[in-house]
Amino acid sequence: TYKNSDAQSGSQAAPAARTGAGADLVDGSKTKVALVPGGAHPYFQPWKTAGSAAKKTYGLGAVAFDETAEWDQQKQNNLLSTLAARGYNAFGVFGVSPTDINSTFADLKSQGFPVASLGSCPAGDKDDADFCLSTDVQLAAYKAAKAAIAAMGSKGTLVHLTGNNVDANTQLRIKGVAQAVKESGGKVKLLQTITDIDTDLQTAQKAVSDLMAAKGSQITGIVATAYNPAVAAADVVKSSGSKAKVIAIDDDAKILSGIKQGTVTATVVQNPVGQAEIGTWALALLQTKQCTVRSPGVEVDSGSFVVTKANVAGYDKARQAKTAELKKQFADKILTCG
Amino acid sequence: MTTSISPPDTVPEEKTATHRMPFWVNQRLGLLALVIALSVLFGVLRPAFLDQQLVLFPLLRDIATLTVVALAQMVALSVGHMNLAVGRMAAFGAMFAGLGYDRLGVPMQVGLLMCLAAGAAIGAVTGWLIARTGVSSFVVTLAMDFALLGLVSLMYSSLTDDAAFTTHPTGIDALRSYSLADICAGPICGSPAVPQIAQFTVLAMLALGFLYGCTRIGRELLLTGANPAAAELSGIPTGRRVLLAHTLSGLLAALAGFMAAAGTGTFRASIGDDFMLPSFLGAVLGGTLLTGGVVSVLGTLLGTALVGVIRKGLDLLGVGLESLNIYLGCVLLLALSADRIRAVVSYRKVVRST
Amino acid sequence: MNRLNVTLGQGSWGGSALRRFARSTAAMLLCVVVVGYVALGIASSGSFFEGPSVRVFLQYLATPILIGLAQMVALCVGQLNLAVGALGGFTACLMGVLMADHGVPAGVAVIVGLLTATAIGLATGVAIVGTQINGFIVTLATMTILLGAQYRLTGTRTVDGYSRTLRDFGTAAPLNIPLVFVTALVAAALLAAFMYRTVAGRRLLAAGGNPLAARLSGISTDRQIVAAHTLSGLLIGVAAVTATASLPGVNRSVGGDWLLPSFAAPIIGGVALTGGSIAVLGTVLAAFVTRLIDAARAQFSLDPSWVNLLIGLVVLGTVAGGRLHQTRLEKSATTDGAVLPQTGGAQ
Amino acid sequence: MSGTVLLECEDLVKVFPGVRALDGVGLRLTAGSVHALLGENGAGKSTLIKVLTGVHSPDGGRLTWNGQQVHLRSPLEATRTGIGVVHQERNLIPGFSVAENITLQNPPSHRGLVDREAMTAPAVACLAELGVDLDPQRPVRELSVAQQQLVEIAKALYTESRVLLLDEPTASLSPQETERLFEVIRRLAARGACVVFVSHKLEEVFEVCDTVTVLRDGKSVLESSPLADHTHDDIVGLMVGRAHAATEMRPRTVDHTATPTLVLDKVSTAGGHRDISLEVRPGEIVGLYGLVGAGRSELVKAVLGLDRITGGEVRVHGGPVHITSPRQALHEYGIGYVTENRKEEGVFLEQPIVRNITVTVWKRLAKALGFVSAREERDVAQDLVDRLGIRVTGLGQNAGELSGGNQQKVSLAKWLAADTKLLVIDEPTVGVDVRTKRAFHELIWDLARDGLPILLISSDLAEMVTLADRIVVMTDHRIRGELDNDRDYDRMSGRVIRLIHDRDAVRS
Ligand SMILES: Nc1ncnc2c1ncn2[C@@H]1O[C@H](COP(=O)(O)OP(=O)(O)OP(=O)(O)O)[C@@H](O)[C@H]1O
Ligand SMILES: Nc1ncnc2c1ncn2[C@@H]1O[C@H](COP(=O)(O)OP(=O)(O)OP(=O)(O)O)[C@@H](O)[C@H]1O
Ligand SMILES: [Mg+2]
Ligand SMILES: [Mg+2]
Repeated sequence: TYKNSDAQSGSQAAPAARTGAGADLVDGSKTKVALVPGGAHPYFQPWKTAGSAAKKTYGLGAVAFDETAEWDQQKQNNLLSTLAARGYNAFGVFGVSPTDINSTFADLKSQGFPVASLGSCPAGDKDDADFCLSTDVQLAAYKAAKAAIAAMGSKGTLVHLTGNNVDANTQLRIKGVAQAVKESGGKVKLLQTITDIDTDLQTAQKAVSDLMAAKGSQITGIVATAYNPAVAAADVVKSSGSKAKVIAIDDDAKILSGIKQGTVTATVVQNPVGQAEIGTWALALLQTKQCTVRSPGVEVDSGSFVVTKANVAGYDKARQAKTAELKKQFADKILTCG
Repeated sequence: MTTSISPPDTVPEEKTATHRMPFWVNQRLGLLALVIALSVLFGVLRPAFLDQQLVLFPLLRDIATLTVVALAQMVALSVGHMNLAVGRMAAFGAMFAGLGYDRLGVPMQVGLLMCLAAGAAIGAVTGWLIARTGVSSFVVTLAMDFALLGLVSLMYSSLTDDAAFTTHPTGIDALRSYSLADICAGPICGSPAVPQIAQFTVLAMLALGFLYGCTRIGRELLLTGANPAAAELSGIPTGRRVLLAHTLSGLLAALAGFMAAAGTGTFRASIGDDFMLPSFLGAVLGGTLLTGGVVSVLGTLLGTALVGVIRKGLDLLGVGLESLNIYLGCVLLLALSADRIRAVVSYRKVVRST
Repeated sequence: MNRLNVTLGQGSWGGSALRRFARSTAAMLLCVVVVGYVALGIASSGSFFEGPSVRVFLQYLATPILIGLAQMVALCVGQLNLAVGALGGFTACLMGVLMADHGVPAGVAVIVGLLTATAIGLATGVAIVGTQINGFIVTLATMTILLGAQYRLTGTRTVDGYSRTLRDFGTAAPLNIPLVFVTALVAAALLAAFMYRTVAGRRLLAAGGNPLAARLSGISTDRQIVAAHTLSGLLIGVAAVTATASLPGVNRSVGGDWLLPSFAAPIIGGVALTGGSIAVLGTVLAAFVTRLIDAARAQFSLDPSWVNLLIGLVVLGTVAGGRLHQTRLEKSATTDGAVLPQTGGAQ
Repeated sequence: MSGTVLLECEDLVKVFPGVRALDGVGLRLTAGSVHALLGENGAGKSTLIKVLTGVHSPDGGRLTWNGQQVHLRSPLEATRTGIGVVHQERNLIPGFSVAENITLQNPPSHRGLVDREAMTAPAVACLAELGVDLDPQRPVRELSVAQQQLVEIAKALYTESRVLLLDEPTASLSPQETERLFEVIRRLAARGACVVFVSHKLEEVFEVCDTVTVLRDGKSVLESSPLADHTHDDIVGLMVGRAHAATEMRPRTVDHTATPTLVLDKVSTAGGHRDISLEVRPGEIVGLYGLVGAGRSELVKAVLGLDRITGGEVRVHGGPVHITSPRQALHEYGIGYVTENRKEEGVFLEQPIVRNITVTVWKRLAKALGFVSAREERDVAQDLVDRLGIRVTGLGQNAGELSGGNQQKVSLAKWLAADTKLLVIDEPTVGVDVRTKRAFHELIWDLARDGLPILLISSDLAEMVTLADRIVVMTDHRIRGELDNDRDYDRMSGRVIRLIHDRDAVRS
């Protein structure tokens, strides 16, 4: 079986507020943090609560969650500058377009705002944000594919369902799945990668139904690395009576209920709570000039976990532990506080 | 032709003194008033609205790009056609610029020219098909949209790793972030609110304004749109005009694609994804008729600006996504209804004064 | 395509119904559908003709047919309805939320949904007529508002777990003919009957064909615009019901991809953007054609980029080839020559 | 019954931006009479009719029906009240059948379902009353202009109104159809209806009407007066506001030795024409006369490449040609074509007058970069507007806002502005008032005098006799004969009618 990245680090749950000396936020009342996702998506919903929790915990001036970017880079850029005009002075951003977001980060940085890339890192080797706290997209897809292959009994035919083909993150997901399939040494065949079906639920359902009608008998596993395809796949597989295993991504309520009912075999969850919580805290430290980043542009893995019916009740503990560990990592290794 | 007919003496004097609607009946003026009124309203509610660097600059940059998009649609509408492939033509054009920068290392201007040429070429192909076959422009441009959608993403996925050309030629970052204030110093020449990239918009508007306002070809485009049968019988080469309109539409779409790419950072396949609705909205709000024959270059700018201002204002008010679109739609409807009332009132006034 | 509307050669006028059909868009689409279906069947070595495949094929025809018809009704009075997807999505979410969150019984929720969609259509029509603002802008604004409302209703979650009966209706397929597809066909048949047979339907068409003439003949064009939007709303409501019934749940993405298909089906089916024409059969067949492409994509495991490229090229090719072929025919056979470009915008 | 006042209006006012189209008009319509409504182009006749039928709401004045004041808020109310109308512009639903168009106002229906069977009989009856033989199932878009006009009239007959308003119903009809219409009008009047008849052909007016109202500049200068009290010249004087002086046209000779500019040699077309031979020489006006639907318009359309020529030869300037489009005809051979269908093919309704007129001269006016000076353009347009007396509120006014006759003038004006080597004019003076018609004739005449060959199609025999050098008579897509015009109306009309009747004789 596959190990969760945090498996070693026990399960202490408390979101520790006081770790490493000097990394305690002294006065965050002037800090206004904006958490800006790419658009509306279930993945970001934990940011909202985690952000307001962090505001309370650290006594920040304000934490805003604004999803009005609607998956358009230009809109997101505008939104960020509007937020700056409204007085926000630290930004945690999920870039709509990973190839463009560095320019946006550079703009914000040039105006003196600390910036964190949350949830995904800019494409390429360069990162103009102060730090990037995210799940490695490719790794998450790789893990999902690994989980699928394991559920399929390490042999059979796999299908990968995903979103917008010309998005850098999609390309990473495709690579991740391909890598896992390659590692199976030919026993698992990747039948098809279906892209561009995350636009809406009906499109996804139609594509999966057509696929099952045409090739249903061969397919033994489905990896869905986008939301709508995952929901659709779970439903279609069940109603068509196929034996294929469905591996989803993220932990929206609909998918968790699928796991509980058995229509979804497993899902790879990431750590959006941790991203928002730690991101907000670190941004506040940077904004108040209390700390600096040791090597600007550093990329930190926020963790990813395979959730199955067996651990669906308790996976959140593991995630909280990872979050606590992240905080320590930031205090000790990433930030220099003086 | 030597006949002279004595001017009919029963016709009242004003007949020759050309009677014109008073200036305040003009629709453009209504739009301008709306844009200003809304800006003032938002400025009062949130003084930050007038922040030149953080609010006005990005707002104007956005408007500049979308205006070019809307102009691309306007040109197609002028001959009574539609261009459903504006967005994809933008992506197609931008791809060539990106290709030039990334693979051939050409300077910025050359890349821009490649981009424009590619857009014009694809527009010309579209126009040629429509003119030659007489099939509805809706169907042809829709098919073209699909073809380009496929082609562009195939090209990007075969040429690049993350579906984008990331090379920045010198000068493009300046385009992205410079305002008039950066180009020359002093308050005379420019404010930091006016983005440098707006130069393309101004150029496009001037060129189109000249084309439609002053030239034979522009007039022929409009008449082709107004009544193709009558235009053909009046000796207008309607086929060539249709071809020209689509070529121009493609060219402008490509320009918009370039501007969008320069504005956000890289040349990628998703450029232009969201161009279609704004393209129609800007043009139609500005007074361009969907049925062809009437265009307004200035109106297109104002129409685009109206939507931009409303959106920006709502953003500044901190309206969340759960309400943003609701308000956006409502404000738009209310604003236009107000303008409608103004139009009706002014019409009545003219009638009464007759 | 538009030359069909212009002239038919001299010759016998009577008894030419068959010939007219043979030359019509619908006939061409019918050929494409039959040829495409058979080709797919052969390519799949017969499995495409089997029950489950047929069922899946038909299942997803309901939505494109219904939204295509909804758009067609708006087009026939010379209007565009940009709110097709938003209204459908909103109605679907409304019904989902009513059932899942408020425990409203399925029957009631469906009726509320249909009524809401119809009422919103009515309101749109009234707004267009009342404000005299271009219908394009008004429906764009309603679209924006409805998108917002849909998000407000559901947020980012997927609403599910509603009525079993409704879900059963959505997936039931006696003799492998899905009920939702039957619903769409019934709606199409009713609409055709309404348009061709009833006075109200003829009024709609008259108002679209020549608004001034209709007005002079005592037909209120304003009322027809309102009626068309209302009817359009009702059809979208039906589409929303079938979608809610057959989807695993409803979320804010529902309806997101309806706009373009809603135009594509009627326009490929032979409806003019300028109003006054309808083509129920054409619209249905055009929906079949687009569905065939989906099926082919799954059958041949095609990369979507290639599919898009090929669709585009094939359509452009047929358009060009078909027209050139026709011109050649005209040079040698009994039809007329050059045709004046048709009047009317946005063709 | 006869003698009772059905509809009366006093002091009607209707204002459009820039014009007072009606400025205090009075009218009294009595049962059993045929009432002429006369006036120059743009005098306000159509506007009055539109006000009387609820299309426009008046800005002032009173309307009484059978002694009671009424407000007609919509065409439907007018129909219900008992007012039927044929508007000046054809207003049919192109995709609907003849029968459906005729019964549009009140389709036979049963519980909301239209009854197509029940539609045919009354439609055929209405058409038969006009002596028209049309397939009631044919879509009207396939009909010729004149046939559509007849369908319009049949549509008005279908409503069986007490007051029937006919706005230039005869404009595109030939004398034969007109005569049939008059019979119908007389029959209606005898039955106690009141028919209002608008026409610019005064002979017709004197033939059928008994009372007259004359409008000038939106005012009634003569109100419901017996027609018998007035002479032709009186009426014209009232309309124009001064004595109408007819000038002699300067003599014109045709050089019969010159090569003909246009020759049709045994041409047959896909439209059904057979063995059509025709010549037009420089400076010659050749008239092409025929009854409605004879195929004259179709013939020239075929020559211009809009229909296929299946046999014979077309020669232009001596050489055989194959014309594929009107544009090629214009640019390569200098053939201008003034269409009979001004609404669909003639004017750009939603475009300003200045553009409508100058569309053919932009090429000439254009300077570097295709720049067309707005001033020069206006000068050209203004010149023509003045010469033809087109009644506009400004050159920027949309052509669609003009009165019918003025639109016709605009449609012709652009060809007068253009430099053509051959002009084909189809029904040039449809709906044009007496004075302007005269001016048109002089213009056409002088164009020919200056050496322009002109092919004139007209259903107005008087016009033919006035202008043409030779009259070619066509019926049923065949040429029946050719007559040298001696400019004597009575003799010529007799000969023309005989030629047409020969066909009937042959047939029966
Ligand atoms: N919709 C309109 N908008 C503006 N002006 C109009 C409109 N309709 C008519 N007019 C003006 O009203 C005046 C009267 O026009 P009307 O059509 O009644 O003339 P008419 O007597 O019928 O002339 P004709 O013999 O040419 O048909 C004209 O000056 C015309 O330009
Ligand atoms: N667009 C069309 N489609 C089908 N048939 C047509 C069309 N236009 C004309 N016709 C038919 O062609 C015949 C000749 O019409 P055409 O217009 O040439 O007659 P015409 O001699 O000019 O008479 P008029 O114009 O006075 O009616 C008519 O019987 C008419 O029904
Ligand atoms: Mg008139
Ligand atoms: Mg004719």
